[in-house]
Amino acid sequence: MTLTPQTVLDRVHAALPQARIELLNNPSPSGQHSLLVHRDDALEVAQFLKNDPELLLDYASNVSGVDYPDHLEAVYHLFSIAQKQGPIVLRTRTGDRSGDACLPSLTPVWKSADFQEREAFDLLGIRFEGHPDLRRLLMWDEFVDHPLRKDYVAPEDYEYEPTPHGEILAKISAPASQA
Amino acid sequence: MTEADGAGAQTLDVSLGPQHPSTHGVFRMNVRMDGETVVKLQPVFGYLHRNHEKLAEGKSWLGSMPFTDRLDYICPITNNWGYALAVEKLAGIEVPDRAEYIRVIVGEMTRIQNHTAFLGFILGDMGAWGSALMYAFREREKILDLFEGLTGARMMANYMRFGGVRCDLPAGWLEKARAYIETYPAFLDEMEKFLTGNEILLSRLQGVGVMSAERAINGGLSGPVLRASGVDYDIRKVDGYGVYPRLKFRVPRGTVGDCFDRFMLRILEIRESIQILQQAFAQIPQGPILNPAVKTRGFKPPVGEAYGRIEGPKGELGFHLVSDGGEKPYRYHIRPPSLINLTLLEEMCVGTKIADVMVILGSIDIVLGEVDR
Amino acid sequence: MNFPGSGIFKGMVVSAINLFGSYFDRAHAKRLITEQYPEERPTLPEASRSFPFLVFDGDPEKGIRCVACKICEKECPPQCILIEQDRDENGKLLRRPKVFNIDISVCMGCQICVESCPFESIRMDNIYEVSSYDRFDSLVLPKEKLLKSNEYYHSIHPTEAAETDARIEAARLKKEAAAKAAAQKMAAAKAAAEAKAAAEQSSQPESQA
Amino acid sequence: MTDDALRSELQKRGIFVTSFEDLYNWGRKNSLWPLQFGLACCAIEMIAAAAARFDMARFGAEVFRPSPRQADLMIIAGTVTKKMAPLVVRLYNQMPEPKYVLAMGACAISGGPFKEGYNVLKGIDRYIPVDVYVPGCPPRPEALLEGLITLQKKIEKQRLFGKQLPRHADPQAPAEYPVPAYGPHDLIPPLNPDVFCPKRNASSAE
Repeated sequence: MTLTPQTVLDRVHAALPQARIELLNNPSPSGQHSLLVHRDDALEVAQFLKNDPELLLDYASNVSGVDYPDHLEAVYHLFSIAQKQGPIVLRTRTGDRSGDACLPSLTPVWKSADFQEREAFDLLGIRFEGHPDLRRLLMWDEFVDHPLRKDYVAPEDYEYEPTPHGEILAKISAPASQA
Repeated sequence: MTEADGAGAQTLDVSLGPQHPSTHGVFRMNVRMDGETVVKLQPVFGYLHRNHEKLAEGKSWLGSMPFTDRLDYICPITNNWGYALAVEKLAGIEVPDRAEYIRVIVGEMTRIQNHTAFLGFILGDMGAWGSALMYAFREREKILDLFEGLTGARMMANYMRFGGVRCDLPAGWLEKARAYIETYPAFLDEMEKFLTGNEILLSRLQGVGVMSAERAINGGLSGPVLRASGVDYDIRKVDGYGVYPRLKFRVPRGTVGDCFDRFMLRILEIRESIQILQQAFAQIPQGPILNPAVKTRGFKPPVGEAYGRIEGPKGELGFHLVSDGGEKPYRYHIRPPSLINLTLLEEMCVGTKIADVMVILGSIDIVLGEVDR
Repeated sequence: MNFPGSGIFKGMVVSAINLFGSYFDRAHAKRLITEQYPEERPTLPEASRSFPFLVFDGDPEKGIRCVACKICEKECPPQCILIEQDRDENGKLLRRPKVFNIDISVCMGCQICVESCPFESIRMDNIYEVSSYDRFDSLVLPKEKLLKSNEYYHSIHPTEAAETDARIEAARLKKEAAAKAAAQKMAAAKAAAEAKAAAEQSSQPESQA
Repeated sequence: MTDDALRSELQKRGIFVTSFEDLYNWGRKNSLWPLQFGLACCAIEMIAAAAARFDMARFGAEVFRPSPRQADLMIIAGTVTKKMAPLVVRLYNQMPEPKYVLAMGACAISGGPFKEGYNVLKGIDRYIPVDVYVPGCPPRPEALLEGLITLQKKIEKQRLFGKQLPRHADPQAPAEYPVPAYGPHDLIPPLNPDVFCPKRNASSAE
């Protein structure tokens, strides 16, 4: 069978009627519509997607975190190597951006999510519950910020800028003009 | 640093890297050894984390193109291709035929030079730092000369554009490339004679770092490493992007999934790439190279998101792009094959000798620019 | 040949062929490819690029093509260009740069400034011998160092320069033709207005240049 | 100091006169052993420069040493990230004097195209003194060789006695540079003021 988000959705609804899952429309010409799963049901749905003989989405290729103004998202791009189909886009949402930024980890289902979930934790601050080894991936352990968030402010260290621009120009030329 | 574990045996913790001659850049592994046998291995990343994804959110869509060159810096052109493909999906851009053929030609040449360099580097990892690398780089230089004639730079090509390529092939380039590709199999034969029969090489590679197909799929391995485990999965065939459906080629596969399979698979892939190149040279049509509907300045794709992927020389290179309709990407995420191929590094290495760790790492063929971005 | 160690032996034969072959391969074709830099310089291909430069026609002060539109400054991905527009003595902005700095310690040679320049002014150079002891003075190229003549441009990228010149010439001809057409139109309009005025016997002509 | 004119005159007649200093510098400049240490893209060009086509061995600089204890020259080939910077400084401290640093490529010099990144050090000269800067992204192997020649010229001119001693012969100069520590937001300190001496360029100094 050809895997489309709709067929996958129907199949999940048939097998797991209590799972909160809905189809999100993607307006771009790519036509990659996604399935939004409630985070409490995500692990169960993921197990089903991987093991169901009709779906066999055995390959979680890409995991990316996205920062939206009021929540964070983890987006999984699933493929089926057995059926050579995909991508099926699965997304889960956090409650908010700070205190409730938790999602279930899908690493127990797809090992390939391991480093990518750690990266999303590191750079976006999504806490993946159930992840076997949730540490920072790229930044050092003492680092406290989540730099890929939209509100992250980089440390100011523009002492010297040969070709200053915009804000930097304002910053460095202000003391010079006063002096 | 020794410590006694619960069983009373002595283990030794060693930090390999980031400055280590065989770790392909600034990769670090914390290895726990029992004698010479690895019992635990933890990769440590981030020593080359250049904030590519954050920077891209502050640049125009086109402005990220030269940065993709610096992801996997051994094969910049395929990175360009992956990004261009993802944006074309996002904005629904058609690519003219000639541009698709040019992309295949430069892409396959990139694959050849990446695998050639791989042959040199893996010998370096085994301690044979010298002849093989010199021969490989001697050959790679010739492809780089062709790239420089076409794109203007030896490595950082910045060649693809949304909806095509930046410039047409200069006069005489195609003939030069064709003539060069004809001489390439002779070099590969020589290299095979030089290496593949070598007993030392065989004993270092065979049966080392075995990975089963099932684990490889679950661990998200891609590219040559996945196929060496016996999985028939090549995105050029599966997705059929570009003009690959028009070209005949086989997808080589390994049987055991050890380092030797990964090594031989690259050699076989080079031979298939040569087949593809010869067909592409014969079929390339005349015509435009760039979709005229795409603007250079002020390019704005529609709102939405897209995931585009290509079969890069190292594996599945994907770009997940989210657009809010503005001049800059809202989110720009790369699926780096090198990073995800390392997911199972620990599984491959545990139980082997410490000296084999380098060989296994070399056989995965990582580039740190892509691992850490 | 399948005695133990035959694979190693074969490999050594290949090494030997390469070693001794390099003494007899005078054509630099296969085995002896060493370039004797700095005595022997590479012949760079036409497309080769390193850092940007500014093209001028004729005189470096008057012939500068750059009009300080700052498009390249905005488009430059690593933000290594700094432009300040020149002013005349009354403080009126002039269409030429007063400051044009390119920081080659930041420049990534991506050529996007060249593509975005609508005035065919910024182009890629192919110099590469620019190492220095100091980062702060010699690696920020000011306008004076960046300005190079169109002849120089022709000498490094002949095909591209010829295309550029043709484009500029075509644009000039088009502009001239447009100006001519506009002048003709204006003259015709004037003549018509005069004729109309004459016909109406009005006291004053309406249109003035 | 021997008279240069006299020396060249003697050289024409087959008599070579040299000072101890010159002999020492001549020996040093022709056997610069680099540290085998690649960071990013430029490392590939560095390997290319050491490989058959460009052959750094012609300058005596092909002996890439994996250990800093045996190296004279540190080619910083690629982006120095903040996570990597302490290790680079530590490697530099471990190298024996006289030692030289060649910053290869835009990223090593100033952070280059990645300079706006939160994890990218804006030039390695914030922590250790750099002798030669080779711009380019990445520099061609020829450019690296040219940088090496520039460094050799510098070594040639260094004096062992008298005023204006080079760093390695100056007893006042520090033998080691402090290694920055990882902080919660940035490296601590973000730069070493003893080493880093920026100048305002003409336009921003106005």
